[in-house]
Amino acid sequence: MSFLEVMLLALMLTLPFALYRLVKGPTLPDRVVGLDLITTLSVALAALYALVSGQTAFLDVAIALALFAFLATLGLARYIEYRGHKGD
Amino acid sequence: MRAFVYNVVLTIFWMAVTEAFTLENFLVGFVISFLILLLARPLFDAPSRRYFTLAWKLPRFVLLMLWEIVLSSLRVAQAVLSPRMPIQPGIIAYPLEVKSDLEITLLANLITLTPGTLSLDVSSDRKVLYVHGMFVDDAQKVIESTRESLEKAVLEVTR
Amino acid sequence: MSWLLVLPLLVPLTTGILCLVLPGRTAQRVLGLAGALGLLAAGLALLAQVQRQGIQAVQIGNWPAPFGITFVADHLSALMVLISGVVAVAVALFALAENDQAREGLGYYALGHLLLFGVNGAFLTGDLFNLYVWFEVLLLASFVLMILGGSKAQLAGGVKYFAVSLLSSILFLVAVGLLYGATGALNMADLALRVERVHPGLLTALSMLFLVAFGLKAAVFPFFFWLPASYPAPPAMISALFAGLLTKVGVYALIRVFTLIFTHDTGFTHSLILWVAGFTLLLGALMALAQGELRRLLSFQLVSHIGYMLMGLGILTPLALAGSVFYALNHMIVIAALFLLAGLLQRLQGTTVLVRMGGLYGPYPWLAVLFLLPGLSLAGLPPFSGFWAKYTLVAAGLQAGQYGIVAVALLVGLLTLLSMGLVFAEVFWKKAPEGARAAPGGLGGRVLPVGLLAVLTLAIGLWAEPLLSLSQAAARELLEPAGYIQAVLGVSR
Amino acid sequence: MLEWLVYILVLVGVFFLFIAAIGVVRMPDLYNRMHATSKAGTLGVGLILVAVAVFYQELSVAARALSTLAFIVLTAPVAAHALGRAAYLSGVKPCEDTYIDELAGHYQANHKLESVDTEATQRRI
Amino acid sequence: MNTLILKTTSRFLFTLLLLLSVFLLLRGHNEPGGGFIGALVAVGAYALFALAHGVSAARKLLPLPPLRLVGWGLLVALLSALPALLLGRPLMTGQWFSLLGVKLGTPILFDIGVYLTVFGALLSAIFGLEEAAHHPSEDA
Amino acid sequence: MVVAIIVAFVGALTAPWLHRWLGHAAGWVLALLPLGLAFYFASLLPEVVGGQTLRHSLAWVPSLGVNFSFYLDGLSLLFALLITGIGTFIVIYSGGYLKGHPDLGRFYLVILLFMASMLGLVLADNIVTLFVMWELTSLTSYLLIGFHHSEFRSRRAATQALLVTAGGGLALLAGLILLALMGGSLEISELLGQGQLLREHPLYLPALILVLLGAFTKSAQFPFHFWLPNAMEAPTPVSAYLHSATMVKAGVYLLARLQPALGGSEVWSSTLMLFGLATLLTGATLTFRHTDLKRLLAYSTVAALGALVFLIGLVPLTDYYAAMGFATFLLAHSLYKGGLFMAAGAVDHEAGTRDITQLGGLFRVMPLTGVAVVLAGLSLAGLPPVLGFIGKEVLYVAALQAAPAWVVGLAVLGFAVGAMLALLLVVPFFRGQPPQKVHEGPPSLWLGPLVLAGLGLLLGLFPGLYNPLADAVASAVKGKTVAYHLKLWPGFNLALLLSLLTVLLGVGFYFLYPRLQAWMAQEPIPGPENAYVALLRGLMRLAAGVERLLQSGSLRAYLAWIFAGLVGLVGLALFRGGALFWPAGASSPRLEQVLLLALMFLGAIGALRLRSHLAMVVVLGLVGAGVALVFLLQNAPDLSITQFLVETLTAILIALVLLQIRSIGPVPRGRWLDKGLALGLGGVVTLLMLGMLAQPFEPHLSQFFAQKSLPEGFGRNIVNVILVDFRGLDTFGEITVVGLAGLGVWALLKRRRREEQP
Amino acid sequence: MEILLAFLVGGLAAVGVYLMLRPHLIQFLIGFLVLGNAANLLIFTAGRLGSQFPPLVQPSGAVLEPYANPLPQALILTAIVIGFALAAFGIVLFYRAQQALGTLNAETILEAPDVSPAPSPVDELPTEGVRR
Ligand code: NA
Ligand code: NA
Repeated sequence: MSFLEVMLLALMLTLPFALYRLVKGPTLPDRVVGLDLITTLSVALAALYALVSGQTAFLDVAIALALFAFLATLGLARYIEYRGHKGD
Repeated sequence: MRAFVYNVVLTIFWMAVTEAFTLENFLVGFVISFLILLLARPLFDAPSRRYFTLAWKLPRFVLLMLWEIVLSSLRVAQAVLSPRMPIQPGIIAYPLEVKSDLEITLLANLITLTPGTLSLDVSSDRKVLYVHGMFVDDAQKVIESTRESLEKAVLEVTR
Repeated sequence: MSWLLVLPLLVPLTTGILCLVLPGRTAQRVLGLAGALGLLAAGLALLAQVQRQGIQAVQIGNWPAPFGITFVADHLSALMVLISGVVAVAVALFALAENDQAREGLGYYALGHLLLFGVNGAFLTGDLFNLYVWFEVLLLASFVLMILGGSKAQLAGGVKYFAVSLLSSILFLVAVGLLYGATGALNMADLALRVERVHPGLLTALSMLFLVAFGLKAAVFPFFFWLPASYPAPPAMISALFAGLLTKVGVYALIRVFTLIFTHDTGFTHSLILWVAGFTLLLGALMALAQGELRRLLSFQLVSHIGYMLMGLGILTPLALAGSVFYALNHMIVIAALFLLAGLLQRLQGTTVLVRMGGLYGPYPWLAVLFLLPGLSLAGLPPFSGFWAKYTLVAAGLQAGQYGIVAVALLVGLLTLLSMGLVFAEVFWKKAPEGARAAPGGLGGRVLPVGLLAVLTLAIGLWAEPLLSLSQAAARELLEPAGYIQAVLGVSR
Repeated sequence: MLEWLVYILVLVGVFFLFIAAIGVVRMPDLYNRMHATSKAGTLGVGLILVAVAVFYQELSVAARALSTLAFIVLTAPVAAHALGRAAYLSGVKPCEDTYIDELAGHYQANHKLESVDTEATQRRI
Repeated sequence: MNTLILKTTSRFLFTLLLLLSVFLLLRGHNEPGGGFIGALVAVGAYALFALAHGVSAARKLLPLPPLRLVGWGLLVALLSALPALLLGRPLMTGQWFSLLGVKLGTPILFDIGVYLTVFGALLSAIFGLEEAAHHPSEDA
Repeated sequence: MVVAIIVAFVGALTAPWLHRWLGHAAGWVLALLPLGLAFYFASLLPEVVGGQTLRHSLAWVPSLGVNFSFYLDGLSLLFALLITGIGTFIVIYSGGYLKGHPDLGRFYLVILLFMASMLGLVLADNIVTLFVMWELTSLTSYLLIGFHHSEFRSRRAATQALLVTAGGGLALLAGLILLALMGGSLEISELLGQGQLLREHPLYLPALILVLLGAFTKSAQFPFHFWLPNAMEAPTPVSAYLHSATMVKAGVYLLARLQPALGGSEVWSSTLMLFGLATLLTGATLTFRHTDLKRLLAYSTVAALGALVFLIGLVPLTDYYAAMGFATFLLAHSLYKGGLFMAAGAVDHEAGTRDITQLGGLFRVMPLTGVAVVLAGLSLAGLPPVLGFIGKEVLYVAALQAAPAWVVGLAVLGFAVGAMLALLLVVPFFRGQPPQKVHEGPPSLWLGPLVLAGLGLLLGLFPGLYNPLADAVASAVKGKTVAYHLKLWPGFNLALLLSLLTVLLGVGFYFLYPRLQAWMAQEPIPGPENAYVALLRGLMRLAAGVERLLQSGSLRAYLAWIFAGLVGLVGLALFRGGALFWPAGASSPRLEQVLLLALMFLGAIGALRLRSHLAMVVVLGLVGAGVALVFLLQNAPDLSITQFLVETLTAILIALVLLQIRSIGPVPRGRWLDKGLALGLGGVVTLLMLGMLAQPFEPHLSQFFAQKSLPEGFGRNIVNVILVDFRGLDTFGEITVVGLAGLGVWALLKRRRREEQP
Repeated sequence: MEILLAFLVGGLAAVGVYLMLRPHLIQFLIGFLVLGNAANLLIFTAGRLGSQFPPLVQPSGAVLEPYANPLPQALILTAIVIGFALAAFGIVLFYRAQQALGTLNAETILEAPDVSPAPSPVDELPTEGVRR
């Protein structure tokens, strides 16, 4: 396992934290923060994988994600604004 | 704006004469034509001339930002890693001096990216920015430091 | 002549697209009918071509099979396309008289033709994944048609139809994926060759997935519930279009894969199909008897009669398969006619609830005839097309010694007859109940398509030879897949 | 040599991402958690992207990597703002340790936000 | 959402997303991307704009109503499939030619059809729902 | 012959127009059609009597071996003459009887269609042709019985007749097909020669039972007799035609027709005799319950049909008496019963009642009808000098020859009731006072009865006129040449004695009738009709029950059925086929990916306990992102991007919708059924995947794509080249789907906006 | 890896099915989305894993081996798009159903609001008191 591969694994190890927040909540915005974190981590993973694999094509995943994923947060925020954080 | 258009037109001309339509050549051409336009600066009217100051203010601004991000991240790291979690969160009202949409937005976003502060919302009359701070031991200090570093930087770029 | 094979695809597609692009009402109406007529012509031309030159195949995009997508027309496909053209024309004629501006404004014609696009794609494709795509096309078009207008009943029915269809979609997708994983192939002819290398037990299990996925589309036991829940909801012409075409696509797909690909363990798979057929026949016919509303009743009849088509597939002899094919073709015409007729009755009496109907025999004797022709055909009585369908299946069943299913088939024929008799008595013979709505306006051009279909079922009944011998040709091809494979891959088994 | 730079960038990047992740778990309330993601997260990703740019030493790759970074810098604060504002509006209370809440009571029923008398605020502090 | 920050940022991000979308569309034949991905990004651009400024403002940034775009997208796709038939080849056989050293062909045109269709269809969904979900307090 | 039948059908179709055109005279004109046909068939008499059989065949559905083929021998000729001959008078009679009825044109159409079908039935050679005609008679009779359709009783009777006869027809179809399979031909004329083969075939018994079911239902044999009296709801011309001489005789015809092929076995004779006798007695017994003229005649018909079936059963057991008796009794019954029905109708029409206890003194006012009734009554009673007498004589001779004594005794009892009925019918003409204003009807009403009854007398006096044809009929039934000398006066023999006994008993019954009738009409007698009603009520209840059980209206239940079916079928196939694998040679798991998969699973499980749907969507976002990361780490960048984008947009869409609707679900305490189905399905999917992975995989498709992508597809992104070129058609369908979804969403929402507008 | 995925797909399928069987239709839809993800993973696995490179032809014209099987990717892309279209339509359909019917409970959305008696061959349908 090369150093970068170890880093990839290490990066993956951050995901459980996000999962914890995602499942634990307690409010909907908290879960959204968890999801946001997953997005950020995914961008990082895509970039890191572009290093590990030697294929820059994976950078495109990072680009698309970086520019797009926050839309989900916006959409969810709008929901939260009008329907409350408990989800109903 | 007109200066920028000139710059691009010249770049394209450069690429045409060098017969290489690549990204690298575009950058080379852009820099060269920028330098040429810099010489011809007096030919432009005052508003257009802002293009040339921006050209060197902007990189400085970006670097400043990066530095702020690094600092803020370190601060967060320190807080996160220390067992007792030494934070003093609070929401403060930051009286805005900047006026235009762009300025307010820029400032708000910068505040979010920089140490211990996070913009929550702007009042409807655009006079106050509500900021969540992680380390609000002294709200006035937060406001002042922000005004000194960030708001000044923003004004420098936009005006 | 490779364009002939894609014509049944291009005609409805072009029509549908033009309907989307050209907003004028007149343009849409003209296109709506012209497209249907064009499809009918294309179907005729294609069938003639297949008759003359045997199974036709074209490699879409000019990529050789099995790498690209192949379109194939054997007798079965060509016949299905042709009859779908007939149904399309009938429904288009009906629509011209029935449609109001509101429904046209919602894109009725575009949807109808895109539905046909999907249906014909499904009939003609030689690629399993591509079939999945066509299923989805026709599914989505049907979803939209079903809810067009957005009445409560439509939405309630639409929800169920949609939910179950989602399930069938995903099931089909999974089935295709697994089969691909087990063979590496998607082209159906290629699959037919490669399944031999797959563990037979696994292959049977995979075939069950297809049975369920297509069974859902075809609405067979125990997967039929969505159909009576949803088909009575939309306007009659849309129900007619669905009843005529959609379940038949499921039947077609079942016939295709269970003759071409899954023939390794017919003792299990096809016996199972026979059981499914039997339950479908019986339960559908029984539940039809419990109905007091015409279109729901017809929906159960539709379910029941799908059983006949499976019966032939289950028996799997040339005669039986010919029976299945013929039954499917006949049923498309008959059930579409009946649903359209329900639309006429709805218009005349303002309801399709039997208890509130009646008294039509006196003032509308020809309407009674228009009901009796397809109604009796549905019951399998001579001299209508339905008789030959049932006769062939019964004869095939007896020939093959499948007495149980033959008994069920005959019994269901009787139950159907009872059901149609009751409807006839209630709607036509019974006196109009107190306060029954007087017929407003008239029926206008709506009668023409019903008449055409009714006459067609009689004509096929009187002169069954052409369609029957074509069905037999189809059955022969199905039981001898070598010809199909040769046409697609250019190699023999 | 450059390789080591890449490794260090990646290592530090991963470190900050870890900080963000732990912060999201450990921080006492939503608003503080958002600090973790919007700062440490951004920095962590940024460092890895810079590592990519350094590693390939190709203009097109660097351009893509840096524009990715730029996009994150552009979008992350907006998202944080939108979420924080919505959460506050929907009644997500800051944690009990919160020192001061000057936003309290300033949202109107139609979600319009009043400004405060800044003089008064400053006096209070 | 009626916020100044979002409104201002969205103007800028809108163009950025559209640019990215065209970028993904055009290079899709050689690198990751393509008509569908490009269209999704473009939808995101309009969704963002509609979220920040309201649907009617977003609609003004469209040359055609979304559903019309679906029709045109399908038409473009259809037109890309037909040249082969006219030349006596099977449907959808790719027809290629070079323009200024760039290889152009019907499959690329087809991808543009995909782009337009997906864009129009999803936008019609997003806009429709946005309008349905419109909240009185969001009036800018 | 084919032409004759086609003419009959086409002629029928002109009836409504002719009726509209000609008005009241239409009946007389339309009668020319059966009359002409009768003459045509009469012209064939010499050939047939001369021992020839005529066959005409048109290929109909050659691919199934079905011909539109017809066969004329004595049996079919007799029937053809009856059908067309009686038909002639019926059409005339109808014109008078239903004069002015608004549906008369329709009536002509259907009754002539019926005649054509009946003609086709008795002439058909091909079993399919025969069956087609058979069902057509059921169908047309359905329409005729339900002629007074506004009455529920009429509708019920029509439906009943249809169900019983068409249902039997279906059994018949199966039986005939079995016969054809056994005998290797669809042509009856060919099957007739294969009696030996058929009788020894293992399928003989089932085929026989099926054929008998068809014949018994049609010919109202016990226990299916009940539909016939109920069918008296029909207008009288219908009863006179269908329920005396034609339709109900179709079953008898069929048995007689197939006698050479199927007869000759123990089971054939005993079954036919048994059921024939039972029917005879049932008809006779139930006669006592009624006073309605048509009902009485109906039960008498039931009895006569029983007698005919009984005779056919006797045919193989006697040398030629039974066959001859059949030939004679058949004709006699058709003539007198047709006449009696028409006369009864005429009486009803003029007197306004059919209750024999209300009628009297009719002879004075309706002398012509009276003559007809007397003559027909003689025949019914089996008295000389009419054909009925000869028929019964020969029948008795045959019975005495082959049947046990008790059977003969019972038959005598049955016929005695016929004699009683004759008295019942004749007496009202002479005793009592006529109702007021009753007078003889128009010629159309009395012509038919008079001619038919007269014909009975003529043939009784000169049996030699009928003898050649009777021989031909008997030969056809017997299956070999029969030559018998019919005479009016057979000399003194046991049969004559029995005849005498019959008449005496009949007179006795006549005097018992009033008391017996009063007694028997009191209580409803449970019979097969009760079974019919109970069966149908049960059927309807069962139907409703099944619907409640299956089509419950609950989408959850439907889905549960589907999942259960899926798990059951796939599971069964997997275990039955032993397709449980643990694949070897899979790629080695990578640690970071294992971690990812575990997280995805945990996230999915974690989402299940949430109440808020949007929270669920957010948590499941981890699964979506996880899938995208799997794609990423497995070197599928296009997929990864798409997955991310789609997940994002989906979340946005769901959030948008949930903004508008209540979205808190009930606290998910799942039913065990749901959990079981979920686990079952998950298990099945895993097993299928493991099985799939254990199969050798051939990457031939992908290799081709990788090779051709750049040189022929001009693209370096193989996935994209597949999408837009190699498999571009998939994508075409796909964008159509997307476009349709857009259209659908728009249509759904557009409607709503309109509703909101005032 | 494939075997692990087989179990994950099974697990996701179970979760999806469980959600689809919940009474609330939004949960049904969410279940469908989970099931869709499972199906996509299944197809992906069906093309076999173990690649090291994406299916992109190098500018040189060579494809680096072992490359990821491109065909399942194309199929999944199509399936994702279709699934997305279905989901989008479904979301709006459910929204409208909720508006019109007032419920999204899968057990209470009735299919025959007009329960009318069926005719029988032996008993007459009541014609009086029939509301129109
Ligand atoms: Na499907
Ligand atoms: Na695609």
